Amino acid sequence: MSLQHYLVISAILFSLGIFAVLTRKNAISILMGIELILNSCNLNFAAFSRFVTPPENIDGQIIAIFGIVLAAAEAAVFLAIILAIYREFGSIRPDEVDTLKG
Amino acid sequence: MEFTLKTFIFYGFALITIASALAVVTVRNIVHAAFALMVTLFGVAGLYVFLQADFLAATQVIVYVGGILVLILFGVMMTSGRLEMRIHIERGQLLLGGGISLALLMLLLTVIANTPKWENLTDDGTAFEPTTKRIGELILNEKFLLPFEVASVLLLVALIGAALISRKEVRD
Amino acid sequence: MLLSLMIFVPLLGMIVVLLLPRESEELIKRVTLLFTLIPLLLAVVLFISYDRSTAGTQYFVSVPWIETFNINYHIGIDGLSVTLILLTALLGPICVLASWRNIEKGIKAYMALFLLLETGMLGFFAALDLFLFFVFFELTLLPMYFLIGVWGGPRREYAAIKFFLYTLFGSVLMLVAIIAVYLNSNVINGIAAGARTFDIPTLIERAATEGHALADRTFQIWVFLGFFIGFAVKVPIFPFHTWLPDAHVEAPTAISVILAGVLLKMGTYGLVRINMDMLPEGMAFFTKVTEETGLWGYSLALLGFINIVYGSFCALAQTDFKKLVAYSSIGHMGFVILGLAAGNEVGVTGAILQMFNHGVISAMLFLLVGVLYDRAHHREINGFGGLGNRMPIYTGITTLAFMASLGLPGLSGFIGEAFSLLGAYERFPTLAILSTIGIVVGAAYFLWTLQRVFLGTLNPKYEALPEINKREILTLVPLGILTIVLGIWPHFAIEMFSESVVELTTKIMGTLQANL
Amino acid sequence: MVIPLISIILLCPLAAFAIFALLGLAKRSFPRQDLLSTVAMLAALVCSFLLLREVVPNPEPHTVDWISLGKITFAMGFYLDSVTVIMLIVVTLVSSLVHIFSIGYMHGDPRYPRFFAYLSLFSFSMLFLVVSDNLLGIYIGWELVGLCSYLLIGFWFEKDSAANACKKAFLTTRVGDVGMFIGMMMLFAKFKTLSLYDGTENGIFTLVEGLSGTGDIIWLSIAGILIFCGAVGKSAQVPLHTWLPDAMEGPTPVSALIHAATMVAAGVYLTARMFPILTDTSSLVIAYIGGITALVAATIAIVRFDIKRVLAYSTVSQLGYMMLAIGAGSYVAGLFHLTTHAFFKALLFLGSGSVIHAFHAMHAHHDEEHADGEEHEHDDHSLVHEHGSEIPPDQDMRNMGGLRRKMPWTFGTMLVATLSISGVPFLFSGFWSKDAILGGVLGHAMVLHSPHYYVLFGIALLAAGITAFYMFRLIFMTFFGEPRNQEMHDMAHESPWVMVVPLLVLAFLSLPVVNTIWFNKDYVKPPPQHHIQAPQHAQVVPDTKTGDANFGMAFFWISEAQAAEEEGGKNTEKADDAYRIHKLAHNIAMVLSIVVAGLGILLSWLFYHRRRFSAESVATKFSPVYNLFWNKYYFDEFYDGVLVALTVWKSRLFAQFDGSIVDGTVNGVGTVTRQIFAAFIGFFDNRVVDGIVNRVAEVTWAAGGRIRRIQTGAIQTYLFVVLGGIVLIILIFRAL
Repeated sequence: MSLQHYLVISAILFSLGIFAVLTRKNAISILMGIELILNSCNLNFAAFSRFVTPPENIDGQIIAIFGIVLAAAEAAVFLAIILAIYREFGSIRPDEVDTLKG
Repeated sequence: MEFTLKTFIFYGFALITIASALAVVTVRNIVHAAFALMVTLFGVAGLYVFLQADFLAATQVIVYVGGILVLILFGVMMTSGRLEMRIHIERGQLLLGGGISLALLMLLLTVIANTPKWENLTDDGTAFEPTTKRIGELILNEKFLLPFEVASVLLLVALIGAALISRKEVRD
Repeated sequence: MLLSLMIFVPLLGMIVVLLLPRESEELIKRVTLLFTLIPLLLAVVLFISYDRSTAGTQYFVSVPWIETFNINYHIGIDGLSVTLILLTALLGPICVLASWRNIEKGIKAYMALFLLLETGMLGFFAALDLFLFFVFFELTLLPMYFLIGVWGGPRREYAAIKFFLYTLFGSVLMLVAIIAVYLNSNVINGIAAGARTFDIPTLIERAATEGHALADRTFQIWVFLGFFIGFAVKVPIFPFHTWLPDAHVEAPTAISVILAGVLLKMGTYGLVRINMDMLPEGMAFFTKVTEETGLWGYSLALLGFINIVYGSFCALAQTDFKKLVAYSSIGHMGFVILGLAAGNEVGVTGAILQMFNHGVISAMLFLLVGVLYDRAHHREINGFGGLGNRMPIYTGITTLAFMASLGLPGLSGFIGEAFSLLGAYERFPTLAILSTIGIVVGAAYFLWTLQRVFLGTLNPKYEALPEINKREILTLVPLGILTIVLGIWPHFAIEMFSESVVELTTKIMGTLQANL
Repeated sequence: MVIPLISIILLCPLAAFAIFALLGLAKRSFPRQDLLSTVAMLAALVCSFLLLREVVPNPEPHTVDWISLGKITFAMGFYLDSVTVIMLIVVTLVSSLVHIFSIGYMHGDPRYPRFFAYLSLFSFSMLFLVVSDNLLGIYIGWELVGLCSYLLIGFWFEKDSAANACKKAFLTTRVGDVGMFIGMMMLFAKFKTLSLYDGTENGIFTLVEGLSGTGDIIWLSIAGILIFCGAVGKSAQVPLHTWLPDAMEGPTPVSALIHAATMVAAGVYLTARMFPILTDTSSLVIAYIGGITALVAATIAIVRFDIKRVLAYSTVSQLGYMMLAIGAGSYVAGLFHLTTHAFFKALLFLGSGSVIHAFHAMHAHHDEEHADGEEHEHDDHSLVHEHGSEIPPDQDMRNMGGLRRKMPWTFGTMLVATLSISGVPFLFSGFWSKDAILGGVLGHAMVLHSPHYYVLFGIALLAAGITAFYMFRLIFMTFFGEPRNQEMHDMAHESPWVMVVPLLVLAFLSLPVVNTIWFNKDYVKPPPQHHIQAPQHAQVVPDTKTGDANFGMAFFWISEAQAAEEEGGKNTEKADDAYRIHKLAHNIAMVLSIVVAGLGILLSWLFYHRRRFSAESVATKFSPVYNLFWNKYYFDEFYDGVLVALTVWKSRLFAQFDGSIVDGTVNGVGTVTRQIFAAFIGFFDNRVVDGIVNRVAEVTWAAGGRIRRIQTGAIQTYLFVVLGGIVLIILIFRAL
């Protein structure tokens, strides 16, 4: 269980998250992808905190906690926006919401 | 590396995490995807435990599983009206997205593999100390007080903002 | 801590104001007033407790801010800054009172921006880190832009953009100079050693060290130019002055007061703090005529002279009351430049005194113009006449302000002008003598205005013009008292900075004699 | 005792003004501002008399540090010597009398309290000027009296003429003041101090002794002349005299106090104070300015009809005399004339005020009939036009005549003053002082063998004759003969006692009894002059103490410091020579002055009383000269037409330059940067390939049409591009 283990796991989670964001046709699925990305970041923070910084320094963990806070806030706002979009467009398919189309 | 029970469990968690994450991005039913996400989050929490981050793990479970996931399910229900909902994926997009993700993954793995600084940083088996107290001190007393306050304000703003955005428009 | 508190209380006030509901205008105004009175109180405390017997900075606070670039939150005050801080803090509540009735829309945003502006100004005068100095300098720009551009007169957008671009032009050059200073701040004898720094006292010390890159004359001259243009726009020095009349004419009364009272002083304060203190070699190049410098040696004094005469003559030709006062500001700031160019004790003291006094007097003048404008809704000087009979108190106060501004002895305007000239005569006799033209022309335009507005027969249009009210008198009385007190006993202000001035001028005169 | 007394003298009037100003801010006023001011002034008067005993034995400066900057200190303080105390008494005395007179004269004015407040402020400023021991303090008082003069001339500011006059007064004197300020700058740059005497070695008067060498003397001459410029402005000397006649727009008591007795004399006082730094050259300049002023003003006065203007020009002329005296080294004579003139000229003005008041009452009566309470004495329905400047009917001597029976007290007192100013021998103070001046100038000329001073003596003598002529013209036209305007005459009446009493006091003061102080040669001594080539200053004044009022027995003294400087018996011989010459000069001057005064009075009698000659026919015969006098030597025309016009033109030019060129450049740079590109393309458009722009536009249009499809509006597309881009960039970098 070295640092690289965790980094690989986190890299995989990150790529999967990106994949979800890029390909899914449902805004909520995209949100899930974003959550995956955030999780991978937090995991990285915790891992680096464990292995790289001295043991008594747990700043990385605290940053991860802040990351979780951020995720919560983001999720709330995201869903609120989705609801608003749903009311406006009757759909939450991202490719149907294209008011800015040139 | 010895193959002890600990490593076994670690690999188990890693596998669960990755597998369920894969499920999140692949299953067509959005509700299933949400439950898969729940498993992923549990998995990550387990990994936190291995990293001796007990408070973080607990937070992960409580906030993510207890909070965010429920929120997502609510979102699903309020936008589709029914629990089951199919997710359409176009092939071209799928290929392109997969390509880019894969490329990113390869990139990251290359970086991980080629950074000598990160090699041989194994779990040296230092004694586990509960971090909750220390985190409490750091957040409320020491250098993270200001970020903590800012975070609380941010949450408040998000709360009010979300309520404002999602409420039904009141026409004059 | 006291100092930091003073600087950031208005910012706190801004947050509070922003949280208040838009509709409760009275509450907003009162809260703003409160949050401008607190810095005033603190400034008075500072003023009283300031140790007048030393030249060094006091009340300094230094906290690391951006450690990568060795930027510190370093503030402190010496006699010069404490005087200007007092002026700023005094004008704060006065301006809030002056805005009480005549800001019609968006009072909340107005007050919030005003508080932000005050923080910027207070911080600027206390900053001892070059980077912080620049940040505060720019921090005043933004609220000013909106205050003019949103609440101004008919051509407000034009004026605001002009003001903004002009100042930005200057500050870009200043930024270049700051970066140059920073990059050279650790070079001794061509070798970089130690950490770079933005710290002003350290930089001043290093600039005085033999062999240090900052002490190099050519370097100082170029950096001097960069800073100078940045500050010259603010002062404003001819030919960078044309934003001033436009900005003044369009800005609402209180903003004109701040503009003339404090913002112009930021330019001259910068000249003293940076150009003179940190770059004495550059200063020497522009203020001493030798074979090497040639006519450049006249440049600073010449600019002062041009400002005086040019500003005065332009003022004489104006028929817009506010524009006249604006041009008179240009003329009066010329005395500051002239006094600084002299570089001797009397000249620099005169210049600093003139900075403070001009802040007080021009504030009065703009407030008075505002009073008239609120009643008559125009500012055309020829459109009045005979108001002396109708508004005796207003006339009395205006006469006081005019007399102070035209340099009547016994009122504060005189001492600054007289000392600037006395000091300048020692170094630049011809220019000092020619500058006295400004005194005569100054008297001419003020008296002519006095005659056209207040004397003669009453214009029947204004038979029902109401007399100045209590709130307006309240804004004017403190300034009037200061004008009289400082005219009779200027030592009250001079003792604050005389030690600093002695130290500064000793350095300048030493440089003048040594190197050129 | 000195400091408390001085404090009372200064603070009493200031307090009277401060009370008015502070209450005014609260829209109130003290119920009896007139009494407050008058009492304050009387208190100052009493203290001044007390000072007379205190100061003389030990004239010491009393200073405090006002401003200190490192090594340089500006001190503020008082220097009290005999001259100062005499000035204090003159100022407080005249001021008190004018206060009392004004209670009657200004009665019923809508701004009555304000008038007294201004008078108090003026008195304070004037007293401050007098007691200051340094140039900065003098300058402060100097400008403050200028301000008060401005406020009081413009007291009836509804009149455009008053509004113009006050502005003119302030600006004209300011021109002189700037000269004075430059002089101060020169002195300061050299000596690093502005104190005159400060009890140590560092006063200007001590430091000036150390100067030597041609360069320093030239420098000192220039500095002296520049300081004198201030006096030229304030004392209305040619060429800055034009404001004083216009200043008569102010209320008459103001004219008496400020523009006759005290403020305008401040210039003389200043010049006398600066006596030690005067050199030969600067003395000569001062003497010439004074002499020319005396003559020019006297000639203009001959042809005026406005009673106040006659007196105004007379004042200018007399001030010229004083300057001439100081320029000729007759320090004592100059100051002596200052004091005598203060009393008799104040009397003349107050007397004329009394006359005006007599007519004023009639106007007030008219006003009541018209039920027009707002209007004051100068209503403008029957203006007599005098080349553009208007004479109010109640000041026009052509409306007067025969008033001596109607106003006996006014007539009597004014006659005393007229006899005094005309130099009628022995009984009147003016004779003694004027004679002292004439004798001093002639003596100076004879000692130096200087043609300049002979010329100046001639001028002074001529002016003395003219003075007698026009003063009696005034008396004859006003008080003798038949009433010219019966209606106005019927209304005239003697003034109330508050106005008559001051006249009587002043008439008493116009007799030589009170001037004995000047005849005491130990009391007032001229300070030494270090850079003057004349061997000695013989100060010749009559001595009444020994009972020897004979003008032939002139006395003189040599300043002790001067004597100490000179060595050996040879110089004593020289001093004896000077003494003899001066004595002789005094005898000659006295005879001549009596002759010209007599001639002047005789001619005046023939012209205006007996009507032997017609003034009109003389005027026609010498019309070019007459026109020159009538138009006041065209000074005003020159100033308005050339200097003022030039200044205004220049200011317009600057403003236009500012608006069009400087600001234009700024705006231009903005516009140019915006348009230069377009202009550039336009150039190609016309000259090189016409239509290329259109094609560019078409291409852009078409390209835009295609490219805009990229903008799908769907977030995911953008994300694709962004992430793909990142991957690409990293790959490229790795490949490199």
